[in-house]
Amino acid sequence: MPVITYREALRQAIDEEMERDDRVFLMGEEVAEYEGAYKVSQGLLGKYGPQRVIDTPITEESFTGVGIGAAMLGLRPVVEWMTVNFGLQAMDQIINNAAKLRYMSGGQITLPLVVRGPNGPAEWLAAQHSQALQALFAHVPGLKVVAPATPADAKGLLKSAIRDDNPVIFLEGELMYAWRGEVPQGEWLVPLGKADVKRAGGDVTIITFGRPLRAAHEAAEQLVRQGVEAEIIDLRTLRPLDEATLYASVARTNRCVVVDEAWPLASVGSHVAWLVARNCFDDLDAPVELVSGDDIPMPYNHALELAAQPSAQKVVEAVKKVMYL
Amino acid sequence: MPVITYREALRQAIDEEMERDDRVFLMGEEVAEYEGAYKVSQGLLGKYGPQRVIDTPITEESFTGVGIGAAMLGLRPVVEWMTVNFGLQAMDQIINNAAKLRYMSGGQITLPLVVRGPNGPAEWLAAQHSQALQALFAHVPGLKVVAPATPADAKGLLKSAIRDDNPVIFLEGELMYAWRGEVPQGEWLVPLGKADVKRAGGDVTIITFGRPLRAAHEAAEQLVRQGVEAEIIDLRTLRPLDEATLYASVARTNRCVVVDEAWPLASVGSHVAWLVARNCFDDLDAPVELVSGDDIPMPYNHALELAAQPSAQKVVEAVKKVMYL
Amino acid sequence: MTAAATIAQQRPAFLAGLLRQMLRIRRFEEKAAQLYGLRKIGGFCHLYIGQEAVAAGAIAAIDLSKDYVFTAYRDHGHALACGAEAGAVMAELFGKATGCCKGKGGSMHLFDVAHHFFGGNGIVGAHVPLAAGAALAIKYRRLNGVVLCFFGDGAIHQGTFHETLNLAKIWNLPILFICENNQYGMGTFYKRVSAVEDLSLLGASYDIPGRQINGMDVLEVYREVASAAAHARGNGLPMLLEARTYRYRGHSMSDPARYRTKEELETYRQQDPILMLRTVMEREGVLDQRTMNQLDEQCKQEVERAVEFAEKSPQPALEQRFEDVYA
Amino acid sequence: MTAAATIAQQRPAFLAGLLRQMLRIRRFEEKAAQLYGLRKIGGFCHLYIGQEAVAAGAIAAIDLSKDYVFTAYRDHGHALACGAEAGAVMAELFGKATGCCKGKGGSMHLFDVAHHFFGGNGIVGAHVPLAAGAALAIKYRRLNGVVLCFFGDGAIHQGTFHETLNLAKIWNLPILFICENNQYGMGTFYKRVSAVEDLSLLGASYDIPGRQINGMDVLEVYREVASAAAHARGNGLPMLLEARTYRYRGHSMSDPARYRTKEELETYRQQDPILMLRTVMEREGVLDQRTMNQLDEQCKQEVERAVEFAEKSPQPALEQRFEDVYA
Ligand SMILES: Cc1ncc(C[n+]2csc(CCOP(=O)(O)OP(=O)(O)O)c2C)c(N)n1
Ligand SMILES: Cc1ncc(C[n+]2csc(CCOP(=O)(O)OP(=O)(O)O)c2C)c(N)n1
Ligand SMILES: [Mg+2]
Ligand SMILES: [Mg+2]
Repeated sequence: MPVITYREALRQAIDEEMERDDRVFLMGEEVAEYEGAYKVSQGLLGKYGPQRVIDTPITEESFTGVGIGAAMLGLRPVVEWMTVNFGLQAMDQIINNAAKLRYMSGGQITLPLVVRGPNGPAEWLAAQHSQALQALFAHVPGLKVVAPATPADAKGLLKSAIRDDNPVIFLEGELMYAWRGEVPQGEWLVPLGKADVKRAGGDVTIITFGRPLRAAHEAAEQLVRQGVEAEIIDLRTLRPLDEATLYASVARTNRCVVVDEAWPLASVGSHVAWLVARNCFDDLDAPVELVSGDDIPMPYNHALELAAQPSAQKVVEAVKKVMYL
Repeated sequence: MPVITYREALRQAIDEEMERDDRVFLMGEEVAEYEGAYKVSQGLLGKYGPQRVIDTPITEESFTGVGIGAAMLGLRPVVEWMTVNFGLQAMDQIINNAAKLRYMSGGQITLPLVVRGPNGPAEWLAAQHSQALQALFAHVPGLKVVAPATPADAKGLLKSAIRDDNPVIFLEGELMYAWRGEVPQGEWLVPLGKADVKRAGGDVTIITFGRPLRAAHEAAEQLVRQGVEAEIIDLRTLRPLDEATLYASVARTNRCVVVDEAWPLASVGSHVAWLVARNCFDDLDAPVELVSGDDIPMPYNHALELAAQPSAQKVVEAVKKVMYL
Repeated sequence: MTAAATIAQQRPAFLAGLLRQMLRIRRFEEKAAQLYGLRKIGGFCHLYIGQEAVAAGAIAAIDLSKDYVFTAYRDHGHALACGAEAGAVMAELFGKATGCCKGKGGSMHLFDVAHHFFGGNGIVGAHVPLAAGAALAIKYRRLNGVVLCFFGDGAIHQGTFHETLNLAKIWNLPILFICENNQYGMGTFYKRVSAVEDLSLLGASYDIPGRQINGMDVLEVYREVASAAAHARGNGLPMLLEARTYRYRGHSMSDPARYRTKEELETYRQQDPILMLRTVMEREGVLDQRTMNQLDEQCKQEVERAVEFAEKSPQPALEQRFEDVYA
Repeated sequence: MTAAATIAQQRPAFLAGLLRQMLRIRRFEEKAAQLYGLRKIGGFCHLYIGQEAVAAGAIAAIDLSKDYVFTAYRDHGHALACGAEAGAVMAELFGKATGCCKGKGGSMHLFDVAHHFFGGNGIVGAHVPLAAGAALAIKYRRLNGVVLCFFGDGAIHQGTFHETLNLAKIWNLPILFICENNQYGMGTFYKRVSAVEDLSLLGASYDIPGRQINGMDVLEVYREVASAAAHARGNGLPMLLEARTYRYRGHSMSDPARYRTKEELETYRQQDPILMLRTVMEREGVLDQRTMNQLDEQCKQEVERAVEFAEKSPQPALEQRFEDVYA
């Protein structure tokens, strides 16, 4: 299987879906002539022309709304936010329009919309550019929320998201774009709403998604040396959550650590931690631990920003805690 | 002690603080000449004039930003959002500016700002006007988030919020404005960051905040008939959370139900439920239950919208569950 | 027969159609007010009385087989003018299962997708980019349609207005922005919150022509929208129309409207859109008292039937609240 | 001595001050680029080279004991022109504890509150309402100050611009909106995303006068800002200035700027703001090569000292990341 980057995997997904369905188009800041701030859309303007690869002014609120409106009429827009931090300017469009129009219209309106962009910290960008904002979207019924952690999932989930008839918030990662992995060519769909066991193990369940999957893998390797076999579950879709996969694992391991790089309070991480605590109450031998981002705006200084994020070491410590090691 | 409404309590707080400190001013849509969409600001224009009670155009994003900018220079603005639903247009200002300016400036900037308005469902208003959005704010470090459930707390917490040197999101409730209760006259401060035991009981801890406090009280009364004494804790401040009060209670009752009218996923409610599950692991005789709003946009039909919200009956059922009754 | 003669022959029916549409909306709204008083309808309910000429005239000027309409929460009139069944709209206000949105949307969020009426939106300014998105879709599919985007004098200061007008111009979208300046945004006289008094000037920043039109005169609205739509259709030349109008009632049912004088209201009643059209028709000899009474009676009966339908319709089952969240 | 004579006498020092400020910024930015290459500085780093006349001229025209400055993320020049220590700014770029924001803000989020420099903001358009809030505070306290709000040609389409200009006008705020039109918003030539080519027209919707000025000419910037500030101060008459300028480098350090030609860049280099002022001064006989070299040497040395300070400064302790979240 070809080894490509997460960035290329996303591009393949968009390219294939644009080729397959001429209702699909891409819109956002710098997506066309500049070929993407992070080069996800490289080559697409040349291939599909300016009608289907559309540069916008810096107006997140309105071009997100334009995407919603175009979807109301049956197009299938892929709206790129240069980063999800800027998407905060479009929260009203996402929460009050995208998530509500189908419901308020009694099912008359269908919104086949994908809004995507890099989420979570990059490096040296400080507080306004380094936020993992998944909780704000995952909280809201009417949206689907996806956060792939590997190139293969990035491609398969994005293709599914574009084919989905609901508004999907698709969360990538600036620091993940260069990650490499095997990705099937052509038709490769990963279903929304299904978690994936990324590593099998019987001693503890580590639940995560997105970029911290790497830290979880590193932690699992370190833990092997101490005789601990961790099972790693990648949620992949944050809304709807695939709860059954989590419970089946914890029923076997009896211990659980959740890793989410967002702030802890009212996060996807703490929600999943509660779900496991509640639904595996009799199975659990220890409280569910959460490894989250620090509860602070992200500092600029590189050492400080690294310290503020989940790391393999923090995951190992949490695992040791739930194993009373 | 005088019995007044929640609305009057808020008005007293604003009035007294404006009288006390001429840096305090009120700004928002219809707050001045119309005296408030919900009449919180009745009489204030007459008393303080248009320089300190300022009507704005319908521009949530910018007048919220204006409030932040004025606070940067040392004024103490009270910004009213006609409802918090409309505040979604100002999320960028709240999350990227209000919550970050102090940190990014290395502590140079102080933001004594209150942003307040009704949050949560009213009646017959449907999806865009009936959202309990506390999780979106409570998630974000740099903000404080307050949600008073009684007239006395409304006054005492609002006065404290206005005196606080941080940006405070102050969540009221349209359906609570007419609630009545005893409220101390004059100087009456309720500290931010302190939960309050609203009812003592030894059998189960019900943790809630805001409007569902009523449902919790009703549930507690029903439960007495079945021999169950519920302790009710009102969080009052959602950020920072007063965890100690919760754990002390659950250590005695060994059972816990959390009630939050928001959607469940990544909510304050599920976060608190996880905190209790984790920190009272050895004390708990049953999983922590969460009574939340239904995970749907709010329907317009009145019977449906009532069904979608926490109720005394739902709380009773959850308590029975954790008591294995 | 010459073209002019054809037009002359069609004119009476055309005028009667406009009159009927306005009367229908008026009677519907009056009944809605009554039923609100009886608590059959709840929540916010924003009546369109006084503004009928805008929706009736503008929507008569387009072709809903290919054109689309978006508006805000004061939307009963637009829904009806687009062809929504009065019964389905009334049932929606009642929150019934037979409502056009199954009782889930309510007064502020009417939709009738079959008739290309795309809402109904409760958030001031939030539907403006949606309408531009629809116009983009029309252009994308080369469908030769046009979008009417209605909004209020209060909404025009929202950032979405600025952003969307710029987009509409740089992308040459077939869209008309119709500001229904009814003088007030809630309790706020529009001049108190606007740096300029002539709101049609607000197109200039985007090289979008603006025109002030008399929103009490259904024929002027019709003419102006027809001509602007012809311009926008195909050519993708957006336009901003400020329709000067007035709402007779308070902002919503709970607003006593103390911020204005009785005299002001009376001035506008003198230019009542229904009265104005009636006068024209009587002058042209195409309407007499009897026909007028008949028309009115028909509208009242339609509204009565709508109420009956709404009354008799079932409530949605409680479990239906979980439907329509996702496709 | 007559007033005119006094001015004439002061002019050489005044011109030298402007020259020095622009040189200081230029040398600082050149050094920052170098250090970025050496990975002493990371993240996004938006250089101000080419635009120095705007910040230097505008900020020289106000009185920072009562006036305030807000800008976006291309902020090194504004911070320095406001009087921030080069060492504290450089240390901030290094992320050091001695940085003006203790290493927490970085390149895009410089602040120097003591010098009334209120940022530095990484979100396009987001600081525009903050600046209006500062102007409101000035007016509220009757302080007779004025606020300069700088933003880019890309930012002007943001909704906050529209909303804030309207607010500034209806409330008569003492604020100048200064659009630094450097032709590009990232890779986007400004004409591609604007419905109008003359951005100073965008004040018209708010009855705010707009002027295009030559942003490569520090004296013109100084004159225009001084006169507009006098107008805004006290009277609360806001104004929109479009300063036509150019950035020589890419958008940020990682942008190769392939979207423009070498010739275009060369054209602007011919009008280099430092070169232009130098020419004026030489013509007036108040600058010779030796003085110029001296000035430049001083600036280079200041920057060298700044680098040394930054290099030698300590990293913040890891636990300090938990400080400054709340007051
Ligand atoms: C973003 C937002 N802010 C505030 C409101 C509350 N609100 C509802 S209608 C209204 C006034 C709007 O006035 P206008 O646009 O003139 O429309 P009209 O009611 O006159 O038809 C306000 C402030 C809202 N719905 N959305
Ligand atoms: C809301 C928002 N959207 C997008 C970005 C990404 N971005 C940073 S700078 C920039 C271009 C801004 O151009 P302009 O306003 O002309 O300023 P200049 O860089 O030319 O100084 C963009 C799109 C952002 N920071 N904020
Ligand atoms: Mg109005
Ligand atoms: Mg620019």
